[in-house]
Amino acid sequence: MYSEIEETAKRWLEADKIDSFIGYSQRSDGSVKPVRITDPADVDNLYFGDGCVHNLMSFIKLNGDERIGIFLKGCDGRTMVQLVAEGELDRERFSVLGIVCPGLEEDGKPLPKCAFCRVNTPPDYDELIHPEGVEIKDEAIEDEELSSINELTRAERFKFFRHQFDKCIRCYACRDVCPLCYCRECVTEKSSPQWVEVSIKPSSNAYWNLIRAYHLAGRCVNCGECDRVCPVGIPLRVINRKLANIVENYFEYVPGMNPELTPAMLDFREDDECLDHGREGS
Amino acid sequence: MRKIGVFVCHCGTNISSMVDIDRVIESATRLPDVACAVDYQFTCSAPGQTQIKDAIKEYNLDGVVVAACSPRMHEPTFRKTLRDAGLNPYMMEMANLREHTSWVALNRGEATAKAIDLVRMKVAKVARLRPLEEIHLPVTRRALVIGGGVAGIQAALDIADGGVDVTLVERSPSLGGHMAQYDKTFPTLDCASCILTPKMVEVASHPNITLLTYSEVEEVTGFVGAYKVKARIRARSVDLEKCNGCGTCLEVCPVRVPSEFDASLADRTAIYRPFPQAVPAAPAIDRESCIYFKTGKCRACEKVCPADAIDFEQENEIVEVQVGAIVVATGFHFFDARKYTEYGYGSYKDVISWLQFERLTNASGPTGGKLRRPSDGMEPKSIVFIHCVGSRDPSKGFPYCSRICCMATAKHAVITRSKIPDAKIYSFYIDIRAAGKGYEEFVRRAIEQEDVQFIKGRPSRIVQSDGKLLVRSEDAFLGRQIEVEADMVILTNGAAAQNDAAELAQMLGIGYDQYGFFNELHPKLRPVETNKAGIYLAGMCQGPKDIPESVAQASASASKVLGLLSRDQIAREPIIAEVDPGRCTGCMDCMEVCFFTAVEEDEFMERKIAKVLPGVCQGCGACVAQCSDGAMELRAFSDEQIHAEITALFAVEVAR
Amino acid sequence: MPRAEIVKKVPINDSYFLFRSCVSSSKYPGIETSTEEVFARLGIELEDSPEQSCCGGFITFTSLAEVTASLPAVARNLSIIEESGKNALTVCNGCHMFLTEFGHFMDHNPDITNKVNEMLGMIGREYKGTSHVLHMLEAVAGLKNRIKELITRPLKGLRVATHYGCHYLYGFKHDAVDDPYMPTVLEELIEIAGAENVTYPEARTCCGSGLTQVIIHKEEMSLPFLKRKLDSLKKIEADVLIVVCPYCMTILDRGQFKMEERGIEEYGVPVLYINQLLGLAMGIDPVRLGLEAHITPVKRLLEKLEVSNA
Amino acid sequence: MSRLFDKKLRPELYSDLSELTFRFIGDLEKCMQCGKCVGNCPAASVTQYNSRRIIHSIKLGNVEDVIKSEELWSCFFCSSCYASCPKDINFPFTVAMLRYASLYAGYGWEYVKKLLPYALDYYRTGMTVLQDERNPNITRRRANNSNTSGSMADVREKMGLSRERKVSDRALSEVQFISDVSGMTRILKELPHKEEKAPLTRAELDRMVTVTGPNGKFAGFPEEDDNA
Amino acid sequence: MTEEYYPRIVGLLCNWCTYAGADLAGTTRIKYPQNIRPIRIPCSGRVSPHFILTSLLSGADGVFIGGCHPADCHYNEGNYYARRRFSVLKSFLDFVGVEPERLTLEWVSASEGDRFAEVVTAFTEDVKALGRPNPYSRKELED
Repeated sequence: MYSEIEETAKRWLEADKIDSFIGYSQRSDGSVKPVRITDPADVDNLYFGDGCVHNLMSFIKLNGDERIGIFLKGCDGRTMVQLVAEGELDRERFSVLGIVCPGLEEDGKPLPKCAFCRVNTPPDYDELIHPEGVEIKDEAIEDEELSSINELTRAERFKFFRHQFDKCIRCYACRDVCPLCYCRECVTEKSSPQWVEVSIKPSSNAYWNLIRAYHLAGRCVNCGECDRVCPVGIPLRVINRKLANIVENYFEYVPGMNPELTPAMLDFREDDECLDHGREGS
Repeated sequence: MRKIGVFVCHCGTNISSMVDIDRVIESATRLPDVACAVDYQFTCSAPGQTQIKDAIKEYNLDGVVVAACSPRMHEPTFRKTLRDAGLNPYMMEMANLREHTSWVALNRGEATAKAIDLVRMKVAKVARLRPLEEIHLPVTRRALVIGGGVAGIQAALDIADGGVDVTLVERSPSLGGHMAQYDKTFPTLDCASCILTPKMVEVASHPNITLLTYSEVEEVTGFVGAYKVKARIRARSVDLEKCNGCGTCLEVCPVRVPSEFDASLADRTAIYRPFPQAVPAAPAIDRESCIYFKTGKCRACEKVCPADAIDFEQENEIVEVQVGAIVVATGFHFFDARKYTEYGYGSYKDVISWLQFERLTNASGPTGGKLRRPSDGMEPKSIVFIHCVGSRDPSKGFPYCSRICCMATAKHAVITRSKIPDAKIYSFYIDIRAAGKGYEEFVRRAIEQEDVQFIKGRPSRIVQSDGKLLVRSEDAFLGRQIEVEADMVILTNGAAAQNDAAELAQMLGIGYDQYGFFNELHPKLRPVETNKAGIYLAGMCQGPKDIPESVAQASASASKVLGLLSRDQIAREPIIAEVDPGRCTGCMDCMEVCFFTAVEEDEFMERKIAKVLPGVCQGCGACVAQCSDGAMELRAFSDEQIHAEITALFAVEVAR
Repeated sequence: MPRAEIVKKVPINDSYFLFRSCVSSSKYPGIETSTEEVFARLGIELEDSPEQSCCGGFITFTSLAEVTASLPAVARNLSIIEESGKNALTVCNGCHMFLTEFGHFMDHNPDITNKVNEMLGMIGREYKGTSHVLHMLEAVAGLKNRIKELITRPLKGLRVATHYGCHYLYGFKHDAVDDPYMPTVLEELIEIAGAENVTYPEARTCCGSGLTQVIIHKEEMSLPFLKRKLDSLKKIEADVLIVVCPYCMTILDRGQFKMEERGIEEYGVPVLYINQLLGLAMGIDPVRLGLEAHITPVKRLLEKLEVSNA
Repeated sequence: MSRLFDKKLRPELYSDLSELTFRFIGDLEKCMQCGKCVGNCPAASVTQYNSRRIIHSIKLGNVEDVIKSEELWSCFFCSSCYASCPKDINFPFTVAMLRYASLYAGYGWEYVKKLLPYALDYYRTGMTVLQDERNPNITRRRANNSNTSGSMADVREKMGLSRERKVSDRALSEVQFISDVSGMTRILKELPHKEEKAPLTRAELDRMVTVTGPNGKFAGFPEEDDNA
Repeated sequence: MTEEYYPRIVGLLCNWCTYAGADLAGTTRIKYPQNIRPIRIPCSGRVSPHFILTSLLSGADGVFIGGCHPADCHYNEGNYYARRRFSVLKSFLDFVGVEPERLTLEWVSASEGDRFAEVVTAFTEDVKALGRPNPYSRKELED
């Protein structure tokens, strides 16, 4: 599928434009894994289709000198832009092969994250594959999943989230997979002070989930990886989207779209109106 | 385990009348880290302090909680007590039992409960305090003054007289600034040049002053006591060492361009000296209008120069200086009156600006001090002054009052009267603002003795008719529209910040307001300091002001500089942010939110980390709240300490 | 905003909606016909509609009913313009100001617009705010170069004075094409027509009408005011006075007649709309330009230009 | 000031759009009494009208005096005060609002009355100014200038236009509908009638011109003023 | 549980404006409910989300943050950052079930002693009116 991927990877590797190319390949059983290719001869392993859910930006090192070619969907592309905006990534090192992502399916149904996908094309790329019949999306769409929770009463929401947070086993898979989590030492591992208690109990679980979400406010690009890897099925994607909505409504900032913009939480305007209590942040 | 002493003050009856001191003591005694808890009538008194000192020795205390008044009141007092007792002064916290408790509580029960909580919270915090040492920074004993107007001159001279070396950087070819253009000064009618030019000469000859004219500051890095400054000396094309200022070159130059110094009322040559008394006296070649630089031919000046001082090959030169302090005195520029199309400035020749009027009445000006109107050289018999052009006008100019224009206009009117005794002089104002020594009297003199018609009303329109200007306005005292026929109209344009003020502010890292005027640190109490330690302000760059004020501010800045540079080292309160290099990810979000540019990149174990500049950090903690990996800490207000305070509050069950 | 940028913002289209003015249609039809003729020569189509009525702004300033009456009346006309899918040209300063200012006001106050639309809904209309309303002069300012090519009979030696009218100059504080105190568009056009600009001190003064003044206070206020303006005009011996507003034209043209009628002063300066002057320079038939409707005789002017008004 | 604009006091004049009044009048506080609006004001040059003083009165709380005054009806609505105002106060709109207040308070109807014919024309035809001349001398003069009867219908016909411009029936019914539902029709019906003032004499006219005209003098203190 | 609900409020007060404003309320003897426990911090920009979360989890019934009025920050910009951080966290906490009445960020200057008393009174009343502990207090979550 999409022979352009193979061609481009080969061309870049042969021209010594990149040291390695990161993409997807399919195993014999049909499952998909991310691969890193350094030899132009290996390019026929590359694949794109259902199952290519991983955010390939989770598989790169933020620093170093390696020149990387990378295959990015819309959400993954936003990850890269956000990392550049935060000053974590040297864009020069990367050659991006973007794709206008047709959306991925699982068991014949669109993945949850694709159902509410806002941007299916990387905002920044060197070359772009535009499959026939796939439209470029660039507008927010009705988020039924989120609004169904928004419509609950506050007490119902509390009940819902309390139940969700109670399930957490603090495996930190959400954190480990998140391409935007790059702190050297996570707050949850700090002991002076110990903001988050180590033991697994409702209060510390809630604390962890709240601070994890807040840390991604104005940063999360909705790649859905945390949600995918959560073994107990906490709807992390909804929480993240809620925060994205709050930030967008207040500050008109959408992360991962423009590397030149200062991230919302590192910025301010003298006339920010977010304190206006009459206005809901959703 | 800490050994903490708790000292509860009655403050006479201020606290004890509302707070059950015994219960506070009792509750404090039961806290794990507390070694002793005692009370006293007035803990801040000498016996009260002695009680603390004695307890420190007796119980070998390593931390102290004083439960008394607001720390904003007595924190320094008790810090000193600790120091006197041999304990690190930063091992102390105050619980505010007076302003925040006894004085505001509705009943004794509530006040006592709050007092107990506050003491417990402070004990928890003190248990996590660390001894802090004052920060000492080395000092370079040299100052930089930016701007060579009257404020810059005064600041440079005062600093230099105090025995400190000064580098003065001035953008134009000569010292003097706007004041050199003026004819007389209000309210004494002193000749501006007579009081300014001697000072200019003094600057040039002062052994402690290095004068860089035709130069601009290019880059400033570093922090208080150790600023590194790069200045660019523009190619003057005249060798300052060789030139003797004879002026022969000026006579032969064939180029004529409008003179900036004469506000375009006269021409100057391409090799020019802004005015005869310029310091340095050596001229400069304006390469943009010089024929040689445009076509490669001419060199007339070179041929006649007896000193062989002309150097067409000269290049811009970058000099670097290290200074301990900086005085910014970059001045202002006049509001461009062309925006007021209703007054026709720029279209009607006889509508002139205030600065042009100064040049017209100045003996060194284009008319030799004779007041003649520009269109036909006629002596104007009816003269109108219009106040507030660009000031107090958010629609076309600036909302603020420029402060000097009322007085300047009164001065101009009086000068006009002396030059043309039979002239009709009108002055249109909104309000007269003459707050200053002798100012009001001067305005009254203009009105009562010099027969100047002050008319309350802001003119709406000037119409040209048969070589006359018809000024239409209201006379608010009559409540009627009036029309005044004038031969000449002088627009008293307001003061605006320099066009590139914001650039300079960003280069220096100092604050500026929406107009481009630099911000003082505190409008009342720290009027010449900026938010950046070691950078001070003088003159109009901070906001509109008159000459005496500019000079006073310059001297104030100079005294601040001398005070700062009189020490070998600068001591600063140690409450600043610090980075844990092991934890820092190097995301540099802290740098992003720091207003004071106190964070810079550093390297640790071959990776990028943040580093706090102790001389620059002001200790606000914005970076600490931003740091998600918890690598940034604010001393005396660390996460750990505040966490302890919060959790200590809820450590005991209270009845709900 | 600097003038150059505003001029750039004025949309120059291939066709416009022509918003007629009561005063023009009823007193000086030449204003509309000359505009139609000039734009036809420029190759620009002007759409007409019998659905348009009086702009509606007059209701505000006559105080006969509140803004509550004039806003929907103005919005009704705007909705008709929007239906055409075009931007509108007005020939009258007053119409221009009301349509633009009230439109601007509604655009920035959606709550008001909703209420206005509630009322308009009852007559099956809606205001959306999709069309620009331009003063004819604003459009002409952007077409100067094309007009230059159409001048077939330069008005050599003609001494032309101008009067812009208050609502062209002062009505729009922040996005007027011309500077309110130093306007230049007319002068540029007159130069293009080959005539000579002459100025008089009271050139930028009000004609004295101010919509209602001439009616409310009759002559006691407007005549002395007008006299001052006309006296100043008379001194420079202009051949013609150019206006861009039918109402100013009414006052300045008929005002001269009134002064004459009462034996106060004779002036005899014909008043022409700018398009009538351009029309003459383009060789358009003076009858079609409606010069016969003018009260102050244009005969001497036409003689000087050697044009017959048959 | 606010009492006069109180909806409760005058419900019949207000519909749901009435907050408009406040939006236009709300910014008078900004005025710093510089008087720039007055110098170029046509009304101020021929009458005692003074926009600055009106604002001053309002700020002092003397709205009653303002709305009772004849001055209020002198504004030309030329907007030059708005153009020159350093604080961007839209005074012409303020005057319009004050006039409503005045009418409500029972003043000024005699001025508005004079506008009635125009308003009725608008109601009847959808156009405010019609072709028929109120001064027969004008028609006569026009006949002299053209070789027509001098009637506008003839002039239009000669130009190749319809004899009269008419708005469509639909437009007319819409205009009338808006007038009805917004309360304007009722006002037109109720408007009282009064005598008109006599036209000005030559002497009156001259005096007014010389007081404020460009006479080469400081026009504020003319001798004529003392005699007046 | 028959005793009256006595909420405890964590006050995070910036040293230069609100803390000083609270001092002024004291010196002018303005009475207000004593449920607030002030903690002195240098600047509202120092308020980290942890402070608010820890307070709530530990059992605070309300969190009151006081800073300098916009444009008056002693450190120039700290309150602007505080405003962004606070608003985002507050909206988010509302989403997961914390009543917005429990959190406030107020601008109180050093000269506004009366205003300090006023806003603290109003806030305390609001929290009291809720009549129950905050849902995320450790006690509530684990009971």
